[in-house]
Amino acid sequence: MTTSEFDSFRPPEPARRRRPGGKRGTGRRNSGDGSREMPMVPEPEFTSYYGRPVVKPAPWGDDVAAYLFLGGVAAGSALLGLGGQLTRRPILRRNARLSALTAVSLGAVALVKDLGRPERFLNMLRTIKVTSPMSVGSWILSAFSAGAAVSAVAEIDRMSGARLPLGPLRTVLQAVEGPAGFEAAFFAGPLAAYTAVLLGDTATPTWNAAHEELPFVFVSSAALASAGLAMVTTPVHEAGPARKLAVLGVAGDVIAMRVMEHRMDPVAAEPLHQGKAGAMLKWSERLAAAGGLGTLLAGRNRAVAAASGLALLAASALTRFGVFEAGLASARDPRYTIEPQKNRLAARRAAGITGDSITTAG
Amino acid sequence: MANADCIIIQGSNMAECHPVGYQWVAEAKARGAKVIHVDPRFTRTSAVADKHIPIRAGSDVVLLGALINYVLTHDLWFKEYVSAYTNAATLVHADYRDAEDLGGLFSGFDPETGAYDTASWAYAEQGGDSIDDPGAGTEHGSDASARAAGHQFGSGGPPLEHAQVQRDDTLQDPRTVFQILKRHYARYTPEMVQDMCGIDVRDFEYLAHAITENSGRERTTCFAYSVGWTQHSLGAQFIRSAAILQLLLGNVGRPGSGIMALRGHASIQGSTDIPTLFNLLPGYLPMPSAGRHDTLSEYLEAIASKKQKGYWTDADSYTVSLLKAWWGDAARAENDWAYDYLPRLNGAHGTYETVMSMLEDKVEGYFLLGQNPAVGSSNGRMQRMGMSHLKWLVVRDLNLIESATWWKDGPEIESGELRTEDIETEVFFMPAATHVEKAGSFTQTQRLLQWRHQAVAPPGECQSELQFFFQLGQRIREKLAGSEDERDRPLLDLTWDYPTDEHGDPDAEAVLAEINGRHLNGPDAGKPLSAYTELRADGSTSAGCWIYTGVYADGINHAANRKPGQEQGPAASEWGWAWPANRRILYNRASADPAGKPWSERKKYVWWDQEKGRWVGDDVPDFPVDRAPGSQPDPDLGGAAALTGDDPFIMQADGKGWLFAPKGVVDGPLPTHYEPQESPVANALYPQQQNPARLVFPRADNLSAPSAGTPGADVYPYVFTTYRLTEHHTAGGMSRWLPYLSELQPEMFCEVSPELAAERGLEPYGWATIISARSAIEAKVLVTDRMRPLAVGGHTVHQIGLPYHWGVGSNAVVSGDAANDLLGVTLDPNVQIQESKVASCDIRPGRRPRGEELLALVSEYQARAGVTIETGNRAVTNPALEGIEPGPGEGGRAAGGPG
Amino acid sequence: MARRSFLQWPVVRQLSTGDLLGRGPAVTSPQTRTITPRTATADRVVQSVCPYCAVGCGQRVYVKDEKVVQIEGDPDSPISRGRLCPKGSASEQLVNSPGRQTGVLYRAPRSTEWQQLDLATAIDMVADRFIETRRRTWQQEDEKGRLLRRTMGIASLGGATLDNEENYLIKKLFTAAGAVQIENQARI
Amino acid sequence: MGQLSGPTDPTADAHWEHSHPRKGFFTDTSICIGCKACEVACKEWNHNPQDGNLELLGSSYDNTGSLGASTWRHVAFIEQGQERITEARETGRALVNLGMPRIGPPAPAAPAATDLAEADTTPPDTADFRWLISSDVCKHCTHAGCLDVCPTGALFRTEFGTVVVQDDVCNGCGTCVAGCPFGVIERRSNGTVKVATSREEQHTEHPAVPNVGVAQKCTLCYDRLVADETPACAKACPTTSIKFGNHDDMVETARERVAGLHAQGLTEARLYGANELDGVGGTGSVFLLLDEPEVYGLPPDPRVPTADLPRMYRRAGMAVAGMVAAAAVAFLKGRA
Repeated sequence: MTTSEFDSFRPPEPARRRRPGGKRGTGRRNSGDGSREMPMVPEPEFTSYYGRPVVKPAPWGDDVAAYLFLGGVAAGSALLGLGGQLTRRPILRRNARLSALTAVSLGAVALVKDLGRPERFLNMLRTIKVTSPMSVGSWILSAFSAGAAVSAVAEIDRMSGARLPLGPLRTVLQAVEGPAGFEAAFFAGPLAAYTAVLLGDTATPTWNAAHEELPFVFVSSAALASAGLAMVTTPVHEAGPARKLAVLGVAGDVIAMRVMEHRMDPVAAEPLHQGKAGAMLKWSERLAAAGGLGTLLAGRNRAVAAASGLALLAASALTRFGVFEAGLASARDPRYTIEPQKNRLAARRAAGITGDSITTAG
Repeated sequence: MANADCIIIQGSNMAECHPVGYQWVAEAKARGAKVIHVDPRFTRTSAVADKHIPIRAGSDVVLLGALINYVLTHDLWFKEYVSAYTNAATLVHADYRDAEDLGGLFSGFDPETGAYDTASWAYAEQGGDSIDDPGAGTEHGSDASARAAGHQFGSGGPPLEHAQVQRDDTLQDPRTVFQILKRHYARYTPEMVQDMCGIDVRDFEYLAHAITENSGRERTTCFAYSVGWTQHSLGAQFIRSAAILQLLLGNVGRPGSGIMALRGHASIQGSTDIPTLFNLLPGYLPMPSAGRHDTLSEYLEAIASKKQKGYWTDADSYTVSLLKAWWGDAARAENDWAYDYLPRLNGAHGTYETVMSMLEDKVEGYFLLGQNPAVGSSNGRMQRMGMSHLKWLVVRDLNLIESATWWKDGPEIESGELRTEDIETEVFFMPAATHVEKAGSFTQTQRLLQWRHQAVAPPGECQSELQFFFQLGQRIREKLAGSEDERDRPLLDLTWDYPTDEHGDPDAEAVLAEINGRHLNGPDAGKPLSAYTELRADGSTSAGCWIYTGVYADGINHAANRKPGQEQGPAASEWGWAWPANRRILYNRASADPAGKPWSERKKYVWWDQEKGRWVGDDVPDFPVDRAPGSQPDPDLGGAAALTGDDPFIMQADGKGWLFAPKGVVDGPLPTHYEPQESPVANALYPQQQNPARLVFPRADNLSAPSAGTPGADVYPYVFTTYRLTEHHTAGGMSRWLPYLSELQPEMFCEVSPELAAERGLEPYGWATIISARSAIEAKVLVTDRMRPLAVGGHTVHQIGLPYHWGVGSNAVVSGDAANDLLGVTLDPNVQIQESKVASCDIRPGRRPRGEELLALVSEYQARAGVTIETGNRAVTNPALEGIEPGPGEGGRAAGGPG
Repeated sequence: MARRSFLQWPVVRQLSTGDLLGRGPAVTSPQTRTITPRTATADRVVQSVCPYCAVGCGQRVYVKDEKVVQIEGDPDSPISRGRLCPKGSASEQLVNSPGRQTGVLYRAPRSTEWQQLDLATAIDMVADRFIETRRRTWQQEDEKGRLLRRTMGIASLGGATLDNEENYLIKKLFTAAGAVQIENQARI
Repeated sequence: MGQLSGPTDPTADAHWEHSHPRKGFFTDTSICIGCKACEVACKEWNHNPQDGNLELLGSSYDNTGSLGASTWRHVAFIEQGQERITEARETGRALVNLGMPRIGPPAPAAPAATDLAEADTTPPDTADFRWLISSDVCKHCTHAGCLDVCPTGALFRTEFGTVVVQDDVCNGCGTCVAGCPFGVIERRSNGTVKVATSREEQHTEHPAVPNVGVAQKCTLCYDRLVADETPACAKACPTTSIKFGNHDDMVETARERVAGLHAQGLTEARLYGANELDGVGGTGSVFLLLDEPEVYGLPPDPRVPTADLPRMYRRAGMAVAGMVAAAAVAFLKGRA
């Protein structure tokens, strides 16, 4: 039974025996197998092949969820870095650029580790396929990383008092540092948003159903995470924009989540409120709210700013892991593939569109 | 089968056990044929058949008898066909008494030996005498060998003195076969079928209509059966009843007709043609028996009298040619062509009798050649215990099958009955070559020989059986070379000089040439023969197996003919070579009417061409090719010459299809329903419960469960049947070692109906223990609607399905308990096949006990059922007793009840 | 990057072949472009028959470097028309299965383990035991003086999976030696 | 440039010059005998390792479970009683009525008498039980979700219109696994040729498991097609339940077959994947089913995710704009 606070929108679900892993037949096998107790409430109109999944969950581990979070942080930080660069906030700029580089490198490592054949990671740049979010994403990631790396190295060089063995390159570096900041910021937005398309453009019920609003959720989550990190790393007097960005991010995140869950197909939305995913998403919302309030009310206090920053970082991570887990869970249970599709098909037929069904009589 | 208008699959699960053959049934069905599957279980065959009719295992004769009765009473039999081509009009001897008169027995039954004296079933003769065995000699009555008389006759059945029979072509005389048949099956009614088989009358009507509407001039019905019919104590009679039905409907010898035997192994037909069987010599000549075939002339007379019709009269040329092939020059006219080199039988020496003599330490050496008896033979425990008494055992196989490792990891080691350290048997495991590592021919189920070319050499120390036995023979002959002992003459005079290739592998084609036979002297000495009609009894020809003569005609290996099927007609006679004489449908003379014209344009096959004066058609005519339809040769001529124009059954002594079998079947001239050895149901047709002539083995390790009406029958209330799955192969030796097949069906399971599962509390896909009077095994439970409880004999009978592929061992990819451990040994008297398709058991949830407790469980059940050595083994059911209390003469034993 | 391999870069080929979305010719790898089935590259093809049931389906055995690489249906066979059942299709694994035995094993009386034995010695030992058992259990006549000329001490089981020629030699050798207890799967 | 959805010739879309007709399967499940020759022939030809842990899966005679990285053919078994059969016949009849051309919006009145009314010949003779058996395979969709989302170009459209993984290119990113609306393709984790461990010493070497970590699925025997040979499963299928040939002929045969079955009153028969207007533009493997697709584990209304990709990119673009705006606002406001 779901305990989500949105229950009011949906009638309580009838008691239904569901065995995990789909090992045992949960499909409505009417040819009684003798020992199956008759369900008190008639089974909903949902048959499956012995309860086995129809689609397959992506074979991604937590590394990919971590990358979603790190990518968001890197993207936001690059924007903050550019902001710092333009509004002469050197500490914010430096911290943001360094955060961007660390986040994007950790993210890249996580991605390569999750590959089936890590030694072939360069094949990601074998083609430019517009129809493949991951191909587009790989190019975005590469371009972003280039810019982030150059700007960050410049920072490091400055921090280490020009002791890096750059020789003649130093002048080139300083010349190109500004444009690199721009270049990274230019690809920051797409880096934050493409991961939403990556999840949306799959047959995983919950991700696919959320493809309209997911970009907004991920973008906001990226913003509040990077702002949070900036509030942690940067002294209060330079972190003004970060605080504002954080508040905007939290607002965007909460609104986008609500709109997303509301406009999604109710059945496909269930995994967002159940089990591990449900818990994570609930906590992410609370932490985001807390972080937002903290920033709003006492953002100037260094300790409160840091605490709020951490809360926001946690909130963003939980959002990513929550959405990630909900998607995988929705792929494992056939009901989330079958019922929404049956409703969709029935709706189209009711509306008189009868020519586009995969099942035909002739 | 592709030409059939209706296909009845009974006693077979064709789509699972012969899937690629099933394409022809699918072909017929696509053209509108009706396919009906009669089987205790709804199987994958039923899934694609038009209709599945669930039947209680073991009651097939009731159903087929009722169909015969239906055909006769509704006057739907094929009149011209039956009167011309069968022995319907023949009169039977006056002494004959039917099962209707003797409460289920026929005349001539001797209770002591449990066998029939078939004299009273003979045809009536002009002078009122009976056409008896030629040279029958004095062996009537209780001769020890009569007990298993079935093994004495070759495939053509026993001889009749001559073919002049009394006939009443009006078919009115009560002693005609037709009237006897009518009277015999009068009580086999649809209601009886409902009561005994659990088939409701509507289904019976459906089946009867389907068959009769698809028979006659224009349409033909085909039956397909397999071990589902043969593995019963009444197996031969199951097939006989189908033969009678098909003869009555004119469905023999015509395209899309007949009774298709679906045999189980690649060359099982070959291994009965050239028989590694105890009772036959190559070409279905009988193995000589002491007391009956002491001299060559006695032997030949016992096979066929010179005056009877048909090709069996030339048995002398077949036999002499065989002896010449084996012993070459040592076989001379003076020593009866070395006839005395042949060992003699003095009773049945089947595999089960052999195992029993192993247990009495009479057998020292045992060769297992690609067979896994520890799992595949009935009463698995007896098989393994028997082998523990051997001195030496040679297992030749591809994998370390359970029959090679029972001494290390067999069930008896686990139950403590055997201890590895105490087992004296020496075991040689010798790796064999697979079918692609040796050249040779298989004979498939339609008598077609197909040559296999050698693709690669056998790996490691693997050898083909050809090479192994050739080398073994050489070694033995070398070791006996100097022997003066008269016993060793047959071995030393043997023709054993085959050309070998560089690996020492004998040339298989040379062996095939010897099998085909050759002229020995005269102008074309050494040249291969081209037909068995060329064989002579004067020692001028040699032939290893007369029915295969022609396979190597003109020195060409016709088994290797490979003209693509697409470039030939449906009979495809230039692909491989079918014995005899490359003929594809036997008795195809019957596909034309007595005047030689096809019965119908649609079912045209072989007909008489007036101008050419020959039989012509799509196949090699199964008839003297120039014998005009109307010809009536002098009956005294005998042999093929005596065949009249309308005698399609050229191997029968009277040239006719036998509705009534005066000879050749040892447990009754007409199929009569008897209950299996173990059955929860009493025989409602006769007081006689089981087949009186069945071969029983009353032993402590072969106890039978009490049958219906006797006390203790409720201890084993359920019927179980064993069968194969399409993913595995018989005892698993060629499938449970293959990952790709093992993962398709990984675990031993039993199939039960939801009602039985509820009654016994069996959990779907949980464990269950099945207990029989012999042993207990465990299996996962498949609860399915495909098993249906049947209302039989007034109460509900539950049936349990058990596939038998698994065995206990540690070498296969998948292992499990062997279903055959549950089975006992009760044999069909005609062919010695065990009853493994129906037996009684109990089932309960949970895994079976291990070690000692397993034996305790089995004996506890035996005690509760009051089972003793006599239970179920009484030949004649004592009508007086009817299973209430044992009669006065029975002594105090509670279990003495009938049958 | 050598000039040629740059032009081989799929991104470039997306433009040169017009396959902008990178779905077909632009993304094929050299291995894919030179793909050939092992039935085409086999040294020889041999016609055979499936060893499992009695339908007698035709099989084609493909051999490469003296090793069976593929066994599939023979389309010329009028019985099977190129089709096979699961067992027939698994014939290649029957021949090449890792579980298959290729060495002679011997178990001495009362021993708990197998031991290796070479083939020639094994055949010799079997021949000795054959002769010895035959002599020990010989029956020349029955109680009524009728000729028996046989040994009941040796038995054999198996034949339905063997060739006709093998069945012939087995029946011929055993019968000449007087061993009558020969049986095979036709009986079960 | 190639479409993302709707009927099209996929080979032409991929700009192959030579004009091979599109190849495909037609699986007629009404004549399938469930012998699994297709499963074994496929595994044997492609040297796919045995997978699963050798136990009964609790689904009638199906112990394979589902399609996967090492199982490119999967035979499903469904046992159904009387109630389910009549229900299937009803949904089938509804489909037939649906298919009837109708003028204007669905007339509320009784639907036009379909020719089916007269054809209600008696249903098949075993009416109270049936055993659905069907061999499932990759659909080789006209618009393949897996191919579109593959970033490395490992998945490609062959000149025969089929979809194949190049196992020397694929780096196992796994996005195709989530991209397939039918759950066919899978990344091969280990899949060992497990043979009883206790016999370790007797076996020389276990064949190494090929292509671990790479996405794997049916290639419609691309290597055989190149040499003009029939795919292994279609060649082995004893009753030609699996038919192979040019896609258009397959669809034609399927239509004739289903019409024939309907004429016999078997209205439960329906086609799956023969309609090029469906969510994936029609499939290369067409099926004839005897019940609703989900009974066989097939999606009732699959849709290739790429069809909505342009819309997703637009939404993402708006999100990016939003983010940049937010960042700008964050900095501008703070200028004072």
